[in-house]
Amino acid sequence: MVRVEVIDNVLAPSPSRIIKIEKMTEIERLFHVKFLSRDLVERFVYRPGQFVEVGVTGVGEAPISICSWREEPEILELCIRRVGRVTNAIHRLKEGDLLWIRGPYGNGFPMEEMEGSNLLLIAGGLGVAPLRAVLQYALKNRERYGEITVFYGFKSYELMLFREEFLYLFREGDEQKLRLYLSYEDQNDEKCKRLAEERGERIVQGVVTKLFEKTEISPENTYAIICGPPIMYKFVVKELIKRNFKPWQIYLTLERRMRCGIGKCGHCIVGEGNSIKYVCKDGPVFTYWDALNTKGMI
Amino acid sequence: MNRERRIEIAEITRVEGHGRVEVIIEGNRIRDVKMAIFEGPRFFEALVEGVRYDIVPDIMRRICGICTASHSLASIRAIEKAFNIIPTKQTELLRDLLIHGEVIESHALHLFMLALPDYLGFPDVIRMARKHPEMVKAALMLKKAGNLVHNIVSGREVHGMNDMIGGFSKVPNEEELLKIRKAMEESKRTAQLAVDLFVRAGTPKFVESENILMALDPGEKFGYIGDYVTISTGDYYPVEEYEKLTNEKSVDYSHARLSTYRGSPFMVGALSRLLLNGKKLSGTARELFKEQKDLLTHRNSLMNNLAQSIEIVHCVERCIEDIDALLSTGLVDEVVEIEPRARRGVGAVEAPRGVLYHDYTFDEDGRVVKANVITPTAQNMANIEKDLRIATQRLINQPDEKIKRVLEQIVRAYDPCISCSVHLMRIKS
Amino acid sequence: MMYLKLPREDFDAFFKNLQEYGKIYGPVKAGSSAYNFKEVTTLDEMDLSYNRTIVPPKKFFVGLKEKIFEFDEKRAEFREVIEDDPRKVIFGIHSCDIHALKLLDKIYLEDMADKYYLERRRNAILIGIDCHPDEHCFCKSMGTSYATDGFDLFLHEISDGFFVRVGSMKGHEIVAKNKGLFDPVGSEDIEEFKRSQKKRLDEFKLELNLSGLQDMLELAHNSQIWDEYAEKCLGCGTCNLVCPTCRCYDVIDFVNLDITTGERVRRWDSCMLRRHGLVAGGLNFRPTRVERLRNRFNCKGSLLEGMLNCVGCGRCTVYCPAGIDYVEVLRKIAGD
Amino acid sequence: MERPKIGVFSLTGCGGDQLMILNLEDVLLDLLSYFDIKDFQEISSFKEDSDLDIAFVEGSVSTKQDLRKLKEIRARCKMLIAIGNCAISGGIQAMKNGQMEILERMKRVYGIEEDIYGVLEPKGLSAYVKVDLEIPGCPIEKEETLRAITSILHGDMPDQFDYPVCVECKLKEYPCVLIEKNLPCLGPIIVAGCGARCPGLGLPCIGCRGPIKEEANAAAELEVLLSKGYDEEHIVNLMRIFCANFGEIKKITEIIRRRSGKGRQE
Ligand SMILES: Cc1cc2nc3c(=O)[nH]c(=O)nc-3n(C[C@H](O)[C@H](O)[C@H](O)COP(=O)(O)OP(=O)(O)OC[C@H]3O[C@@H](n4cnc5c(N)ncnc54)[C@H](O)[C@@H]3O)c2cc1C
Ligand code: SF4
Ligand code: SF4
Ligand code: SF4
Repeated sequence: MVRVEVIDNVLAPSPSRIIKIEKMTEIERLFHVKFLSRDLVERFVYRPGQFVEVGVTGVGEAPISICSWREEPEILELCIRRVGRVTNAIHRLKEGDLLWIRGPYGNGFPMEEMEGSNLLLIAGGLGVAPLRAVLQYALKNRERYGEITVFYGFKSYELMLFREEFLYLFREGDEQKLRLYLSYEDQNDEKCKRLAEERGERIVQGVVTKLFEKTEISPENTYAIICGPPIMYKFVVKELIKRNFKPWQIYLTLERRMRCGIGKCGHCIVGEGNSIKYVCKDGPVFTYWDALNTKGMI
Repeated sequence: MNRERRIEIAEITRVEGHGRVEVIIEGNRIRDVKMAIFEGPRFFEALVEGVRYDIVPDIMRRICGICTASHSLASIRAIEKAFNIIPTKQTELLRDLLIHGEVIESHALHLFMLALPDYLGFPDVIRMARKHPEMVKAALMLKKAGNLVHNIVSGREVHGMNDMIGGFSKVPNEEELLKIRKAMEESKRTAQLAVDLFVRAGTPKFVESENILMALDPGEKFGYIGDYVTISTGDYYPVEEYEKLTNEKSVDYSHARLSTYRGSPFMVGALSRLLLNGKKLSGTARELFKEQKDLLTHRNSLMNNLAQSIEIVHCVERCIEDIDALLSTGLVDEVVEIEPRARRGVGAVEAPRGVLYHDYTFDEDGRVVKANVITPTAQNMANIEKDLRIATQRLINQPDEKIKRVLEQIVRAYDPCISCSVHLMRIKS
Repeated sequence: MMYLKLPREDFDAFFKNLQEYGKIYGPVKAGSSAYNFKEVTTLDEMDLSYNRTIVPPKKFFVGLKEKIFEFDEKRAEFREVIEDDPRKVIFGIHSCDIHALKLLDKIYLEDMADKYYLERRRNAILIGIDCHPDEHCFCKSMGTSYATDGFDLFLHEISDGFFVRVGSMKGHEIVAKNKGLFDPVGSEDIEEFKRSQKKRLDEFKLELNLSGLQDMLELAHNSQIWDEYAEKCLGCGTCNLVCPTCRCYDVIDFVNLDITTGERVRRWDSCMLRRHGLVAGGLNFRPTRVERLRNRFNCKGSLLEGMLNCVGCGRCTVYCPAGIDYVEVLRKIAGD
Repeated sequence: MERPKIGVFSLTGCGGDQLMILNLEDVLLDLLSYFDIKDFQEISSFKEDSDLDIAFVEGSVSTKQDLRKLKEIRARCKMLIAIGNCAISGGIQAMKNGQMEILERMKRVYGIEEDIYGVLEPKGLSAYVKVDLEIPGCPIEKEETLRAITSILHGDMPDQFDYPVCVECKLKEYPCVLIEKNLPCLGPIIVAGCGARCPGLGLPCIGCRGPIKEEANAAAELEVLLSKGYDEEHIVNLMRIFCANFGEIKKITEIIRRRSGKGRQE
């Protein structure tokens, strides 16, 4: 009999312990998870914008962005919104329970390539999760980047993710040479109105694109990085193009249904004719240039 | 004036479907006995009107979940008779196998899971299983053996689709039949256990009275398929004349229309079959029937349980016999040409609970013009009420609770299938 | 390449000897005109003149519906399961299906190899056989009508046996072990092989013009053609499930009655189905059959993985219950 | 975990779905032991009017009495599970809905033109109350039901079939009866989960699991069957056996009525 040498099963998940759960909103929680095997921690090298497949036995797996960045990836932070079977099951778990993780997958943001440039991060809603990893990376390596500007839009104060952190940056970010702008949609949001009284030049009522009115954004040596609900992309990109951003200066991260995360299950294939791609392995980070060439991407 | 006493069983449990029993007593006289059905009507006869023959069995077999193969076969036989289709020997054997499997499944369910808890003093089989786990497990395996026949021959346990006009879409293969055979061999002991249990259960006499019995004449051997009806009065009719036998008539003590034969209630089911056709039994069942001859009297409808248990023994042996006959000649795929005609056909089979008639009239394109279905439970209803009346009369001085228990036990002994009593005209008061 | 001749009288012995490499699967008649690869123990169970099987031989490498893990929650365990014996002989595979496997190899083996696929692929033996096109075959246009590699042995029928091409080390090993059964090819055999190949090429009736296909597809983004076919399409997914190059699969977990153990299962999926493009919040990237059909044709016509994602086997046309003709659609797209 | 309190109820139907649960012979006792059964009229005389975690309801709402009962059940349970086609869409008895009035049905079957039963046009539970989960089939599939239950016991909601019978038909490598034998198979518009039982037996799917809601292309199916030579009336009857209450099929009835300018049952 021909014996095949044992190879790693790329579909096999590794157990990791939930060491902390923070309730962020009614439907979003932040999970801090730690791999049980030291070996894995060492092998687990990732960059901002990558994701993992998070699984619950008996239910299934879901792709989730890693929303933190540390040199020592001892602990991963995952901000998870409860929307379906798997995410509901994850939300039922308690501290100390296990999550099954595979990854990291996807290309992530080209942090090295962007060194020496200004960064403009534009996040909408849950899209702030992967961008938080970018931000943490950039702040940790602050000297490698120029100006950092963040636009963060949400529905209301209550639905604002990572509120403490971002409010801190909103107030004190200048120390780190970081300009954080906020937008909120709910007109009657008293708490946001109070923030506006406190620092009106950095917060508006409306959608995230309204923040473009708040500040001069120059395309000069700047990369824009966008993550949010699909409908946000079109509007944000329009603003950027208006301001002379070139398609390759704009990075987007996409969502699709995924079953494997590694370019096999076929669910995340996008594009037509000449240009057709896997979101999971060719992405999820793409430039707007890719989007222009790949029909149906955004 | 005497005070009125009302005994009511709001919902009969451990039966298929929904019914309730109400007895009104005035002094020492029973004024009214009603077994009311509150199952919603489904109007099957109206559903198939205008429908082409080939999907009629698919619709009609859904009259009942338990005796689905019986409805299926009655329906198919009615159509075949109308169109002059003569089934092959192989088809007949497979149908015989199918209906025997159905009887095993249905009787096992009824005896062990619905009736036996009464005799052993449990509210249900789940609690009974805590005390008698081995017996319940064995019973479940017996039931499973019956279901295996459904599965392999008709395609699934409930509403199988493989049996169709002219024969079977996919003829089971040898391996599958041997699987059934093995399950049957393994079920023989449990089948006999059922007989022991019901012999030991004793013979409550509170329903003793004359009963008219009615069953299909199965031909040479004891069985469940036939074209003539035999009656304990000595009468004999072709099934086409079923209306004479199931006369739905108003009777003085009830405001429902009940089936009567020459003005009297009658009984169909296992007891009727055994007493009318028992001589045609063979093998162990024949021995058991002889042994229990004294207990099996037409005067005690509660003996239907014992009769069912002997039938299980018969069915288990018969399934093996049918399979051996099928295997001895080998199995072949058969294609039957069907040519619709504007004709009427009546098909009857013995469902687990008694004679079942399907009657259709077709137009020249094979569409149903008129349909009629008479189920066994509908036929038994008058007799059940008669028994309830007699028992209440005998127990009239007993407390309500006792009477209720007995009445429920009587109803259960008929193994009524209320959901398929599509024909029962009963108004819930 | 090494060429040999398998005389007809040795065919049966050759077949029997293959059993040492695992169970043999070959084309078996399944309906009035349909075939399936099924386990066979004798030559005459097979119909080697078959046109195409219902589902492609991909099923030997990615199970139609297969358990991939068992888990135990209490013991925090995931145990990988390969349900079948990966040692198999696939007898009588056609050239188009061999080409399709080459595409699947790229997907499943290059870059993070799929262990299940790899185990089975390495252990399987592929014996190709020549076929004759019917009115739905267009592999000639797709460049897949002849397999130059990707098989262990390839049999071409000639008058008194088979002209055999040895395509791999394993194939070499097999013929070495069965030395006595093979003859060297003579010049008449070579002539006959050449003639038969030429004749076979002439048998193709259906052709599809591929030039600029990718551009034509992109340019057809807003074409009425999609609406027209979306109206006819039942959205049944058959076209994907019978396609030898479709690779989509879905994954689902089940829990056993003990509520602590269970299994993870994957099954072939189809991009013609509603769920395929559905994500959180009810957003569907391909909400109607229009987008789904367009996506399917684009995926098939693309060069994803660096090669054409259609091998011209004709299955999707033959098995589409709505009678949608794949070649007809692409021709309309290209304006032919 | 505490044993969930459950009830198993039936409205108007054939009892086949409850029976399918009882047909889980191999695991039945184990399965039942996970629950605290408060009401299960078909197999138990034990009854307790307590709140329920889960109510399994079989059968259609066909009478006012059914509706009363359903509302009572809904009020006492946390999760309502409709089992079987009757409970989902009214079942086979809904076949002539919108085609034949209830009084007409009374007349044809019982010979009287009076509604003595308090009959309602048969509908599924969700026409009246919120339903948390539907397990399709006429009857339900044992495997699927068991898996739904284990999933619930595990704390989740089961994944539901969202694709047609054709998918399973191909996963099982069955030859297509529509293509090979020209049989009027409804597989393309019907929800999978049965493992394509009928095509597996060489028979056409008659749709016992109901259509894929808001997705089935019934109009295309009609065209396909017409092209195979079936007449409109037969196709409509066929589609209506299990799907009469669904929008997609109602539409078909309409299309045909318009086309032929007649309807046999009016
Ligand atoms: C690269 C990437 C990164 C991501 N990062 C994050 C992240 O950081 N945080 C996060 O919360 N999410 C993230 N997501 C999204 C996340 O993966 C999905 O929300 C998750 O997979 C949902 O899985 P589920 O099993 O919970 O939902 P599912 O049960 O699969 O349902 C998902 C959605 O599908 C729809 N649906 C499912 N079944 C049906 C049905 N029968 N009928 C109708 N509709 C149905 C519903 O709309 C439901 O909301 C990311 C996705 C990608 C691709
Ligand atoms: S097989 Fe035909 S009908 Fe089915 S999804 Fe494909 S194109 Fe549509
Ligand atoms: S037989 Fe029916 S279910 Fe199977 S593929 Fe054909 S149409 Fe679909
Ligand atoms: S194939 Fe169709 S009719 Fe047959 S069991 Fe499945 S859903 Fe029901």
